Amino acid sequence: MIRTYVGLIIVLALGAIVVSSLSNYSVPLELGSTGHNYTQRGVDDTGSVNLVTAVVVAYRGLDTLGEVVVLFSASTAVVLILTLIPMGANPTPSSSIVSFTAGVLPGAIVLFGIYIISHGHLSPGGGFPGGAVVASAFLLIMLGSNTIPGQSRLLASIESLAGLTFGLLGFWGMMTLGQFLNNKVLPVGSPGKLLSAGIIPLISLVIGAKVASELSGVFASYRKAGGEK
Amino acid sequence: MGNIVSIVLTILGALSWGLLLGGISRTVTARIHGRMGPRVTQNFIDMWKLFKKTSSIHHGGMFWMAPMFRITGAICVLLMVPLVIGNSITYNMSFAGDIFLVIYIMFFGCLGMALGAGNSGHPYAVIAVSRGLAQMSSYELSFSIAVVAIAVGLKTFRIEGIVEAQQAGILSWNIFRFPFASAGALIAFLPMQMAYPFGIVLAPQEIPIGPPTEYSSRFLSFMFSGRALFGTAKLILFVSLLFGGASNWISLLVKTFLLYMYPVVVSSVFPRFRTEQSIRFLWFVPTSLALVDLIRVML
Amino acid sequence: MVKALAIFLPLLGAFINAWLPGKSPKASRVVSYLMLTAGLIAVIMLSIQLGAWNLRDLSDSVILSTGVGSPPLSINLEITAGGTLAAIVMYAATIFSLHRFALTTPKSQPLILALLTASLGLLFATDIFNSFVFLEIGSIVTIGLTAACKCGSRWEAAIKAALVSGLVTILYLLAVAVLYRSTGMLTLAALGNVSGASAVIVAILLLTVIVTEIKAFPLTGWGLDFYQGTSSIVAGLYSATWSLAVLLWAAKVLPLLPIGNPIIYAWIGAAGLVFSQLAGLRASSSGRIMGYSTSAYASLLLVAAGTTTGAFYTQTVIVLMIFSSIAKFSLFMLGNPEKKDQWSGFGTLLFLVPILLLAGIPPLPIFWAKFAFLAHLASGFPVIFYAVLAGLLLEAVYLFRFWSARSEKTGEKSAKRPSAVAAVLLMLLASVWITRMSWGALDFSGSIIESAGLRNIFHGLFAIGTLLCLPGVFNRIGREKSYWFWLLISGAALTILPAAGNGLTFYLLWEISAFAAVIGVSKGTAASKGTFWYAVFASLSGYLLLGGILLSKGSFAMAGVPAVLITIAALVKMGQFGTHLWNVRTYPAAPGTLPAFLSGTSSKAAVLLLVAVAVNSSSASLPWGRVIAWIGALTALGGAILAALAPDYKKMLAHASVSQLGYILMGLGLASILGWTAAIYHTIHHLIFKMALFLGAAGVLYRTGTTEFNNLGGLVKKMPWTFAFTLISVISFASIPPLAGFGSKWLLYNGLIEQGWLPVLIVGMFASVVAFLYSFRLLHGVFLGQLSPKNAHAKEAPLPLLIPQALLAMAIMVLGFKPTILLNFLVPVLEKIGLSGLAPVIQGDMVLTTMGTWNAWMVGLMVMGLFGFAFVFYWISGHKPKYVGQLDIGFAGEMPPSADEVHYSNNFFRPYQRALSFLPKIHAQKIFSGVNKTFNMLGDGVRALFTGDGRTYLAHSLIFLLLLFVFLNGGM
Amino acid sequence: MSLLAAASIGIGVMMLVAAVAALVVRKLISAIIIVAFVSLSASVLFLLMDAPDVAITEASIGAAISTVIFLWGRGKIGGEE
Amino acid sequence: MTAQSLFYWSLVVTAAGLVLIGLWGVLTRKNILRIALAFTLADTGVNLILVWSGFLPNRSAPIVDASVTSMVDPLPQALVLTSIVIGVAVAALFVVVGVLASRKSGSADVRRMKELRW
Repeated sequence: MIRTYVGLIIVLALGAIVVSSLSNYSVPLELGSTGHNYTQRGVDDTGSVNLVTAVVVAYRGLDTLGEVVVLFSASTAVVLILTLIPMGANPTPSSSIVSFTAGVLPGAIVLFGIYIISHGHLSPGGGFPGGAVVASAFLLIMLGSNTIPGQSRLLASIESLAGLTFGLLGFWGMMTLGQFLNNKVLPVGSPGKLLSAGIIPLISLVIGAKVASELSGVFASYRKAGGEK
Repeated sequence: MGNIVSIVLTILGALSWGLLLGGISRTVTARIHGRMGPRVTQNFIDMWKLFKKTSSIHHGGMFWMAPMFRITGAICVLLMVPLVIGNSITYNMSFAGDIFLVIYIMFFGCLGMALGAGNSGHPYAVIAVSRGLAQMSSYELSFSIAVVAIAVGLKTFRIEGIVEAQQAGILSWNIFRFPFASAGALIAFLPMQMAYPFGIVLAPQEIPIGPPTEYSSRFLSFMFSGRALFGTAKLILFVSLLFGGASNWISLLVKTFLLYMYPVVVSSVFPRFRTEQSIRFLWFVPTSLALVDLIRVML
Repeated sequence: MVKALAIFLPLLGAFINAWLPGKSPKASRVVSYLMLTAGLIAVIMLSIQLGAWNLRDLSDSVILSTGVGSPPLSINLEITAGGTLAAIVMYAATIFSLHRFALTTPKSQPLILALLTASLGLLFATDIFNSFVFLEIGSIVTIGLTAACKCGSRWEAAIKAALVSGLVTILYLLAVAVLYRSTGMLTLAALGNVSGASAVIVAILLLTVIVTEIKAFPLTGWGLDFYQGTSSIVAGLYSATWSLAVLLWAAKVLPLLPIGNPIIYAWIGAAGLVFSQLAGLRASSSGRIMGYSTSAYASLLLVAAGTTTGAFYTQTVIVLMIFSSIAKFSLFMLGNPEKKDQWSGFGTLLFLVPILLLAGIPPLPIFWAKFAFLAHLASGFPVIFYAVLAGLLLEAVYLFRFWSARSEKTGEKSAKRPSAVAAVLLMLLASVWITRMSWGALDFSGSIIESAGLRNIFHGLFAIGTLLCLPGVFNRIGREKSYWFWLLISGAALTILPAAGNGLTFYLLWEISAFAAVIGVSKGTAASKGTFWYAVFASLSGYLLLGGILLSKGSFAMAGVPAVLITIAALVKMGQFGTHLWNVRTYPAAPGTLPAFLSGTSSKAAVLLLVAVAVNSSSASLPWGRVIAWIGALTALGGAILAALAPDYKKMLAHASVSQLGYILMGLGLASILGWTAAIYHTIHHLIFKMALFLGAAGVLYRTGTTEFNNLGGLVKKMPWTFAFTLISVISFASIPPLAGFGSKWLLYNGLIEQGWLPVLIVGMFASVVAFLYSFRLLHGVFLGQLSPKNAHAKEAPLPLLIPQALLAMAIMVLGFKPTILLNFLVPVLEKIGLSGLAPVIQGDMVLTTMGTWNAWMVGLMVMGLFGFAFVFYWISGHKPKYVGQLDIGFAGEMPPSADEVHYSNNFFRPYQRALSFLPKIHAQKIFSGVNKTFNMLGDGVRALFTGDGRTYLAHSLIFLLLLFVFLNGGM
Repeated sequence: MSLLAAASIGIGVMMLVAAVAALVVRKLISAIIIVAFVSLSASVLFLLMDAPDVAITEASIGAAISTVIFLWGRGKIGGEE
Repeated sequence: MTAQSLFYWSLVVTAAGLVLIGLWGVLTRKNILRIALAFTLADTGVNLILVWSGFLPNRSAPIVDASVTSMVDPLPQALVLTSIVIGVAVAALFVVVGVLASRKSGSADVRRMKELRW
């Protein structure tokens, strides 16, 4: 009980700090120097029309590599933990509606996912949301089937290969242009085209594959550990 | 050469005087108790008898050597104290050290005795030693304080110097100049002479005769002569420290005799303390007395 | 290319391993090792290229740029020289721990490699959001590895780490948002551009994040629970990779925070150090202890960040953090003590080296960094300096307790932990390396003590003392391990000690000598308690000495607080006034001849220290000499009484040693020529007789296997030579003429009377009389009385023990009969150093003071002559007594039933004890347990903060944040 | 008051109320659904802030995948507080 | 206050509110999953704040087009993309560990997970 109030007091005090600090800001009218540079040089530097993707994949590719590692580590950890602990797997049989949906939808969803992934440098989207979409298709398939998925070699291979590709692309940049993950090891091409923007589409693809396989791996081991009730 | 002669004579004289005083004390004690008591020369007879005894046992090297330690220690003390002031031939070895040396060399004999007692393997002997050491550590406290007070007061540690400073008449004796320190030292003198109420070391009712329990025959005769010598040496030391020393042989004999009688008399009227009582008494009473003079000297 | 390989090769390995292990664990391991080795080589190349190995300028760096363009648009990694050293450690730790993981959780390999990547990334990151990504990888892998390890509380440890990491994420991203909103940049360097109210917000957010992540007090709770809960392998890897990376990252960020005056870090760190280490005293699990130690080093980092800058800051932080990580790594790799691993002597040593490293004992690398760092603190930040010193001392206490508890579990089997062995070897190599680099700071000119005569006396004492202990080192008993090496090291350091020319050198040699001896003591059977006490008190005196030296800027010309600290250090080393506890526990526990060394030789280092302080002062006197003399006198008395009542041979000698050292103090306190002559004379004398006694005790122990008086007695027939030498020593230390001991007393008493310190004199005299009690007790308890049937088989002690005793006994004779040999040398030396008072006059064999005379030669001749005469008389008078055994005594007309029943030993001075009973029983033991209780109470108070509820730790972080806000707004 | 402001304030209030509700409702499953709703609302706010990429990602990952994860966890732990 | 600034500030107030409510939940809730949910709420709030920090009213999304003249800052959006993915990764792990921890302690109550203490 005390804890509730102490928590409240702490949070209110934090709120006071927030209010006091927000009062120092005003509505901005101009971009900061960095943001300005991105908008000015982004397309020339990277060939990506979607500047967010340009930043994510090209300028701050290292962050993204790290982010991939985060997801990779989390999924590896989850799989590792859940395989070490037998939890009395008992997947509930799925209803017919689910089975039906699971039979029809995944194809469409996967196609949609691939679209999102491949057009990341052109329109909103990219590897992460696309990969998540693909993974949700896998989730559906899994929900539809009544069997416990085995250790999927395919998922692991895709995951591993995608990761390796990402890393090797980085080294490619290092070798040819002296900059790790440099975008321009492939020609930038004309902005707005599907095959443009250097290695951005490639990396998007790699990220998509990796995200999809990792999330799917997580779902698979969840399922093995007893399914969603 | 004269020195050697003097030393030999001193030893023999002190031995005889010590044995004689022992005999007298036995007589006196007996008379106080209302007995006849032995002859005055009884101690000489005992000594000779023991010395002539041939059948004898020993318990090991230290047992064997203890009487030698005892005698050596006693003679050393004896030789370190000038006998007759002004007669430098009787100063013997006193040039070799001061009062501190005397205090510490007194332990030489005690240690030897204790070692012999230990080696005898007799529990009573060892109990007596443990009591004796405990008691010694107590009376030495007041004795040292008294000595320090006197020595610092007279600005010399040399016994010769201490005696010389007391030659200006009877009131220049330290017992009058340092009455409290002297009182402390005199109380400490009682346990030194194993007199009651501090006679816990020999305590015949408890631990036959203390440390020399296992000693017999010639060993015992050596022990006795050691005790006689040591006793005489202590008498001379006290006379030198407190009673103005001796300017001639007569005064030496008289003073030592009187001083010898003091524990004998006290001893006959007091019962014995228990060990811890004795220790505590010695820690507090004579020490406090001696401290008075020490503080006086310091101020 | 090398740059990229150094950082990203593990990542490639991780990705490959994600696929491989299921297929072929072996292949995956090969891949891991390949990647790691290649990466390690790359890092080493980088470190050489950057000149990291000279440790001079660790901020040199190369840039690895990534993406397109340059910062602030893209991200750079800055590979610093210091960072490469840390990276080498991380790589090595990963390589060494890989096989342990392969045994337990083979599929965790990708995670391990990912952790290494994250650590390297964080180490070199220059971008605040990039750091965040790496931070997240690290947290996730840590949580994952913990949750997947094989230990009981893993889930709980993982969940707490996860809770904290969740909060850190939020606070960190808020800081990122504020930073970007106000500067438009995300580089770490941009932190300095924030101004105004945003600066406070960024600062408090990031500082809270940092303090939480590095687990500095008060935000330590989760780290403690985490270290306790996770498996030792994970914890080991974690501390050598991730924890190290976070610490160095924090070291990088802290100076950049827009916080006005960075001294606030130092205050947080110093307060945290004290409080956390108080709580650390109460820790019992090994993981938790390591957690507290981590917290200590995190706090040190904060202190460093608050008080130092530039190359010195980098250097300090790099060395401290890297080596503490290595130490923790090897401790963890040695396994969990809860599992009762079996340890042999080598195992205990393996375990000890990292502990010594953490405690900053020379010549291990942390020592150098700590010394320089503390020197810096002492010169400008006294309060922080004291706090840090106190904290470090507390840390040393629980570390050594940890070790002693640990080595109690010592068994027969040897440790098979290649990783730990490698780590320890690495530490030793690093010691050589760093010591070599710091060699220039050492000075062996002996300028601390100008007088070459005095120096030579001490050189000689230490050398002879060490040498005489050496022959007996191979006469070991039972399960005692070989200690000769440590004895030799300790003795060698001591022997050089007088040649020290500055504070650093003195402290270095002092500590080496002390802790080599600590290791030596640990080799004894059941020595863990003794070792612990020794280690604690050695640390105490070490830190006091360090404090004194540093506060007086390395010079021994000191007054005031430094002088007091150093004096106390010396008193502790000598076991004076209550601190005798360590002597009494250590000497009996120490093996073989080591107690002889400790008591006889090693304790003289303290005398040297006091001499050094005194000769550098203006009047060649110690501060408060009178107090010191009183301490000496009271200790002499108390020690003597305790010795008399001690039930054990070695314990008695320990008490006696303390008591005798008191006389040296009385002499030194006098600051007169007579006093010092007495002190030095007694120093030499004490060395001689105490070594002889302890060597005798070693012989008795060797032959009988016991030192308890109740099991001894009557050995004179079995060990006549040992008895003879012991007897000579005893007569000597009982100050009975004509042996050497009387001289020191005589000189001392003359000195005391000359200065009019009569009360001190009286106490000293009393103590010397009490010494008779224990001197007889000693002789009787061991050699006289009845021979126990248990010791019927005992033989004379072996020659390697006897010969040194014989030499020492001869020395006692020589010194006793001809003290003028020494005095003729000593008095002129002392006359030169400006002491007050009159020198004793030496005329031939005669020594004269204003009041007394002493002719040792004549006294000796007299005693020997009389004794010889009596002896001869005995022989020629034809007295031939028959030898009968000890049992053939007058015992109520019977033979005693058994030797044990008539041996008077138990409670020997019973009446004396009874007589003493009026004294209040102020046992030092009780005082110390009172101190202990107080500290425990304080520790309990502090650790009540750490409730074990994960949410509490979050609340701590938030409250810390609020307090920081209040403080910074109030302070700015 | 423009439409944008009205929308953002409306959505914001709704989100805050929902957030509190998510923490205090009795049933865990309701809480999970409510949090999913908050995520979806957040993705609308992202859209309002001209961040379509983020909106898509928030909707697909933050709202969908997270919810699946929490539902699984609830199934394992078993519903009620 | 103009409508524009009202819009601008309402966004951050919502976001900050979410963070604070999330933190309150983290500090006070007992069920481990509920705490995870609270973290998710706070994360969402933080992401909003991040995007807000690069947001300028009356501009368009950072996708270069002939018709577009002024854009919002793409960088914070990129960061948030990363942050969201990290959030879900952490949540996945958190939930798994939470589930197992509550299995061991027998309940999902964090107050019962106090084996590690002192």
